Amino acid sequence: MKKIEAIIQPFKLEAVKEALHGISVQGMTVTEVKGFGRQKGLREVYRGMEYQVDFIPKVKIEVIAPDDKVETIVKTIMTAARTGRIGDGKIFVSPVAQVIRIRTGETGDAAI
Amino acid sequence: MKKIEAIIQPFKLEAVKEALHGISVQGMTVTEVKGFGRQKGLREVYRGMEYQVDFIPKVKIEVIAPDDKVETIVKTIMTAARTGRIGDGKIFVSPVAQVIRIRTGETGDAAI
Amino acid sequence: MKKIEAIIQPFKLEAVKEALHGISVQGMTVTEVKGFGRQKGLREVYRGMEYQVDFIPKVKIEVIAPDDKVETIVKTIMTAARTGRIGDGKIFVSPVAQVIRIRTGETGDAAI
Amino acid sequence: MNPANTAFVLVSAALVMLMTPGLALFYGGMVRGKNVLATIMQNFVLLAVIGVQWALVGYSLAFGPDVGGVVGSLEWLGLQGVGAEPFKAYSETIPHSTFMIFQAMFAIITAALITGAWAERMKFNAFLVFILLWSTLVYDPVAHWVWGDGGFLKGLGALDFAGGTVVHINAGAAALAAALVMGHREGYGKEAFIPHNLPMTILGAGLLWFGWFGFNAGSALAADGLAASAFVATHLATCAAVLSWLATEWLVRGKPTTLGAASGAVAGLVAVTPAAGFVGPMSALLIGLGAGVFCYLAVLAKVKLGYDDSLDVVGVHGVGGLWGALATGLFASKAVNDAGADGLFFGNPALLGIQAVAVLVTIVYSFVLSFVLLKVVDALLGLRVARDDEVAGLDLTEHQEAGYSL
Amino acid sequence: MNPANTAFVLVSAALVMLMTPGLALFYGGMVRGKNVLATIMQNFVLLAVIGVQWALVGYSLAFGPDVGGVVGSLEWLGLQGVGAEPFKAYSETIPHSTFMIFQAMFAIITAALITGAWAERMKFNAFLVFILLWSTLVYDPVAHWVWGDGGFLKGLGALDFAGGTVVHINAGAAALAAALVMGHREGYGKEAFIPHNLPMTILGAGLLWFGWFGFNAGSALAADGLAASAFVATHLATCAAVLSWLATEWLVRGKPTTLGAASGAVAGLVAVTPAAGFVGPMSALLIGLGAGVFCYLAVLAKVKLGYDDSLDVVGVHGVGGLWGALATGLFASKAVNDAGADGLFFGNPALLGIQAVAVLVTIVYSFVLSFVLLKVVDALLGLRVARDDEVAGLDLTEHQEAGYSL
Amino acid sequence: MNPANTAFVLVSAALVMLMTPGLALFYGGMVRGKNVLATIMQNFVLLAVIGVQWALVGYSLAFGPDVGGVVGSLEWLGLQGVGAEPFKAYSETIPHSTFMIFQAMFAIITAALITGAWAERMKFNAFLVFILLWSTLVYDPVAHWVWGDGGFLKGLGALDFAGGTVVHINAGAAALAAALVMGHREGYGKEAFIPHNLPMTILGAGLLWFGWFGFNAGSALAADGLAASAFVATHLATCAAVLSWLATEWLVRGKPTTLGAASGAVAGLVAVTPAAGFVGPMSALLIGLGAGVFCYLAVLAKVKLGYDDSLDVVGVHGVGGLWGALATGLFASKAVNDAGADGLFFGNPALLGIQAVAVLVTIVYSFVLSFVLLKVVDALLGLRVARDDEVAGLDLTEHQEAGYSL
Ligand SMILES: Nc1ncnc2c1ncn2[C@@H]1O[C@H](COP(=O)(O)OP(=O)(O)O)[C@@H](O)[C@H]1O
Ligand SMILES: Nc1ncnc2c1ncn2[C@@H]1O[C@H](COP(=O)(O)OP(=O)(O)O)[C@@H](O)[C@H]1O
Ligand SMILES: Nc1ncnc2c1ncn2[C@@H]1O[C@H](COP(=O)(O)OP(=O)(O)O)[C@@H](O)[C@H]1O
Repeated sequence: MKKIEAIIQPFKLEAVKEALHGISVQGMTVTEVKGFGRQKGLREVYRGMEYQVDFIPKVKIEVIAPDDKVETIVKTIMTAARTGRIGDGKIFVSPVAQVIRIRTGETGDAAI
Repeated sequence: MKKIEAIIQPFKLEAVKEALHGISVQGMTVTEVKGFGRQKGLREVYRGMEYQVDFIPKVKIEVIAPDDKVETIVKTIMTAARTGRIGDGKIFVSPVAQVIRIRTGETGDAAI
Repeated sequence: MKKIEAIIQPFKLEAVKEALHGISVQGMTVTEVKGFGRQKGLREVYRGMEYQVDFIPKVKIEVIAPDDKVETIVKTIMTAARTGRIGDGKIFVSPVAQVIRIRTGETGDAAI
Repeated sequence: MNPANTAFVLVSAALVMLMTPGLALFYGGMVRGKNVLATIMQNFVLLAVIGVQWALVGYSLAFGPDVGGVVGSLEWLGLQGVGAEPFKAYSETIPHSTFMIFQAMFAIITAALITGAWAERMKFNAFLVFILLWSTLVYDPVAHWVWGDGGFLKGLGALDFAGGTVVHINAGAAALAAALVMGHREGYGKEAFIPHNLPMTILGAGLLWFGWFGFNAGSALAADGLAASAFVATHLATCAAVLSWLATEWLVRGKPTTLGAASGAVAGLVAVTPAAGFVGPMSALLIGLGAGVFCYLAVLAKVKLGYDDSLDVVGVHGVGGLWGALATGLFASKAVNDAGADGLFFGNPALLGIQAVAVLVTIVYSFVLSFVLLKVVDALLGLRVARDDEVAGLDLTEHQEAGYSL
Repeated sequence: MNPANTAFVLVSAALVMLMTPGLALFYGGMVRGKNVLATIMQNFVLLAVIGVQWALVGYSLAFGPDVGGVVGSLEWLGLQGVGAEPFKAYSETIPHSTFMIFQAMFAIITAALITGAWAERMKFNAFLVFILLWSTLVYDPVAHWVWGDGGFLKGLGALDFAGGTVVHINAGAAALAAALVMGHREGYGKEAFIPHNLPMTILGAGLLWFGWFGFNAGSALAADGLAASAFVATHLATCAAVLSWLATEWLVRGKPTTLGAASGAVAGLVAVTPAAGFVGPMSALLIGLGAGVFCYLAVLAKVKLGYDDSLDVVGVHGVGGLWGALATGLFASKAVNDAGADGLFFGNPALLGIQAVAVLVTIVYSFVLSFVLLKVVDALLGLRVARDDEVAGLDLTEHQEAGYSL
Repeated sequence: MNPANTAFVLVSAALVMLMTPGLALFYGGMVRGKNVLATIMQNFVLLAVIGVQWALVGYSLAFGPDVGGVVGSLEWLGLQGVGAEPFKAYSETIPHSTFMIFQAMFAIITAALITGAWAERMKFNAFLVFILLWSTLVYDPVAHWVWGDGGFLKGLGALDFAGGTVVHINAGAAALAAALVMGHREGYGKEAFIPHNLPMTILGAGLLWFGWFGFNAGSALAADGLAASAFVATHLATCAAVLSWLATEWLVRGKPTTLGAASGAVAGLVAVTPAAGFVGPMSALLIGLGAGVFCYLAVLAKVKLGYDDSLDVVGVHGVGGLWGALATGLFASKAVNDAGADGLFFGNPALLGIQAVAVLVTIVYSFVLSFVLLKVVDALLGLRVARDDEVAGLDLTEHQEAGYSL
């Protein structure tokens, strides 16, 4: 099993979710994060003082998936999250040793 | 060492924390997340418009632990977080290569 | 590639960011988390009732990096985040199998 | 000159002034967090924009010496001659300046009401230009017709105690034009547009209710039995509308909502506005009951009709004002106010006709002119922010600020 | 008829009306975020529910022509005969309708106060039924006893300027019954029940303080020296209670808290309410000093006694009102208001006894009847939401809304 | 005795009271979330602290029987003799106690204004000690000089209708001293100090604007043409200042901000305060226009000058008050208020000189004494919280609370 983490633009969440549903991925966990990268943050002005807000609000999607689905999922996220502009984000894939469903105690692929 | 991630119902956080203390796990990191899965979100109504809120507020607990403690920890979380209803959540276990305590520079199991 | 996760004191975020920029790490993702550990939370008092707030607000920094940079990054974070007091936090390093940049489709070290 | 009346109307003016910040919060809580400041700003800044416009030209156009029944002359430009002496045609017992500033607050809040229609997508500069034009070319004349000494709808015998026609129908018609001209918000029908802070909306509704006592009772321009009667009618209609909105909602959707309670309150306040000084307490209750049901259904109908009036200005102010104006034609009674008239239920069907004419004239004038003005401003400046800016939120893109940094 | 008095009481009525949204925020900030709307809703909706009840039956029961000293007759149902003419027994200088609407706001806020006792766990439908019964069967008679023309406690000589007995003790006794009948919130004693938004609570306290000037000074029913005296007493007692609450807290807990300042303010306002028009400024200071200490200790005692009065209605309104009613028996002085009486410290120990009787009668009546009514409603509808709903929060489960979507 | 005037001034006192919670929110929204309660607390608690100080000694020092033109005697300690009878030197038509409590609210808000200078770093106990000393040794005498019967600046002919000198310049000078003595906040110039909740700030500004009608129009102490004139001037100056602040900002920074609108409103309110009862509406507009520009530039200048006046008390209240006091010397006109004087533009250059003297005396006295008092309190208690506490936030470390637990 693998964990697929994607850092994407918040306004792309809806599209990515739909796309994943399209390939029968139902479960995922989403976190609001602050991204630092090439994309520059906006400037805010308060009483004449200007502040460069250096982080950008992003959304992190985590999906645990069986090894054989990883490629499809990664491709699907890529297509749905892409605008072609700086700041589109990244996808990271990492190994997962075990998965357990709390309700039933099922483990492995059955638990996903 | 392993990282144990558990996505649980927010109102079970207290119980899980207590249970982990009970087996001498003191350290953990908790994040508020939005879960998508089998469990259906509630409907909200605003001026007659109905919105299906498709995510469910969940809490993610991360515990880094030595390999030999992983099983006990997973079991403990399972027991404490379980209600038997859909939406109880998942536990993921994944490998960790190194741990460092910032304050002291200790590494490995000593740093946990 | 590796994922470096550091749980640090929120007021150290600025310093850590600067330090990482100093060694040319531009990209990172930051999450607000609640830490439980040795450090004791503050007491809050409401109408005479005292509550021990047992978690401490922390910040989690995630950086994906090529294997050869991991050591430098870990050291840099350690130095910048350290106050020497309990609660300084931890750094975890774990394996990452693949990285993809959504915008371009680049993978591996080129995508970081 | 009567100091008690002066005190009452000055305090009422302060109460009405507070309605605009109240409306800013009422609206601000209903938008998404990324647009909260832009929404609040479009209300708050109108205190200033229309405040100055009113002193320079607006008051003269609306209440100045009559020109052919349709508009005031320019004699009172810059408040010339508007001083401590009462102006008898409006009130013999309070300073002319007191009447003027009381009315200023009405001009301000009317413009502010419309902003709910285009919330979350209008450019700030285009908004400023449009609203200045609208206030000068639509609000000021309509106020003259209904309330100005010599105004033609007043001459006709149309009753509008505190602004059902001038304020609410007028704003509602403009809002409809705006919703049609501006089109849907990005994501309309696909994304959930969920109010980001309902306690803020409730606070706003509370301040509106509070300020509305100044609006309606203050419109008696004296601290007398009529003011008391208008105060009571205002309160009871509002109460009834809260209950009927909640009850309808409970039936239709299965739960009574907090936003429904706040919306019902505003609907009731709107509907009783034209009637406040002409109807008894039980009539006010009935007007309120009607308002809660009609406005709730109007809001539901919007979804069917498919226009995107973001914060339901049409459904609440347009429909509520319409119902109130007609209901005045039903429930008005000389027993309550003999300077008024009897309505249909008190034996005089003619009043209902007159009310209908006043309503119609206002709707047509306001809708058409608003439509044209919006098209003109769109051609000159563009009404909508860029798509990306709308996605990012107007707070950052129009004002370089963030509402919250918690 | 005196227009100045009319203006003063109408504005006061508006101020008192604002106290209910103020209370909604005061309470709303103190609950957890998942219950903010449900808490606010239970206050806001009472404006409407009791507003209508008052016009239909409540006013007649409380202030209508006396029936045996215990209740008003039904003669004024639907506000029949309550119009612009003054009703001399209550005031010769303001329209009867003005007095009626001023009193309406008192009936509303009293019901709203009680909601703090069952916050975070009561069903909305059961709440509506109970509160309607309570207002009709408890509030209206008690108001008649103390303030109604012919009321038996009034006849006894009990003093209650603006509602220490009628409003605060009455609400406090009902709250105690409610806390006992409803039991603890889920997680009581295990989880931290931390106020989710204290700035909201402070805002609420500020609006309450502001509105309370209408409550207390307005109760003079005239813009005269007595109103001024009540205004001053109100302010000074409140100031003193803030200081004494903070000081006690500072001693006991080591830090003065913002919630303590807000709570102290309310405690002071409560305690001075019965006394406001009968005591001088230095007496008011002392009453306030006492209120801060006694109410703070009462709140601490709750934890020991083990009942879950969520937002301390008993500790603040019950105990504060009790102290204020008795303190009126101590500090009242005919030099301040010769329509009143002298208290113990001014040579007349009898007053203290009379006050004690009034207090006792009210507590017993209100507690017992509230208890019974709650049990009845519990049997019919169930008072508490389901356990899961309580965990998920009442905003979602009772109203299908969320307070914030930031 | 005139009940209308009494009603008007009592209601005005309530409005001015509301300004302090309003200011608490205005300031509270501008600090970081970890300091929101501490900031609000320093305002809210002053209602109590200065409220009590005023009754015990402050009123007597400020308005009591004159001692050598510089201070009131102690004759009225504890409000002895301050009752329902009018005190002619201040007003023949309202109870003395009414005047006293109206003035109490001025003393409170003035102290509260200063707290913006040291926001996010001052210890609560040191704050209490300093502010009590300041109010007694600085505010009370200065109020006596300008408004007290026999005060020497009043004797000189200096005009200050509602407190440009006494309130705003006085607070601004103290704020400057505080910013200099206390030094920068931790992280100044490195971290972004971003307002955590701007809707809260806007709400505060709205309440300030509302309350300010009581402040300025109420200062007429009668519900007459003068009050109406002051009301109108207040509104127009504020409107103009909003527009000119926004316009300047738009030119300088490229976007008009919501915080700019709120700040401009306060700047306009400040500047018109001394002038409100002496100038006509068009003069008021010009005063407002100036205020928006000057205060905006003063705020920008702060950054250059390098002192850390956290919430711009100097830039807005100091500079705004200064401009307003001098502008009174320019625009005052006997045609508006013949108890006043003509200003430079109405043919009397002398007034400008007198105003300048009054301003100068106040600035020097307030700045020097504030500086000394701060140094004394610093030596005794320490003014600043510990570095770690400042980083953790004052809500937790000074009050053991958290503003939000969402
Ligand atoms: N090395 C990294 N480690 C972790 N997160 C990263 C890294 N680099 C980028 N990110 C995340 O990806 C987001 C997008 O990166 P950015 O450089 O702005 O644009 P792009 O994705 O187009 O390369 C960042 O905001 C950050 O959240
Ligand atoms: N494949 C997955 N990857 C990541 N998170 C998941 C995945 N499946 C479920 N989750 C998380 O677990 C939560 C519970 O899952 P759900 O399907 O609702 O019920 P259950 O845990 O009973 O199977 C979800 O809300 C989501 O946060
Ligand atoms: N075993 C663990 N797993 C995950 N996170 C941990 C673990 N132990 C500590 N942490 C995180 O590190 C933070 C600091 O730990 P703490 O024990 O307080 O001090 P120190 O870092 O000095 O050892 C905690 O607040 C928590 O977020």
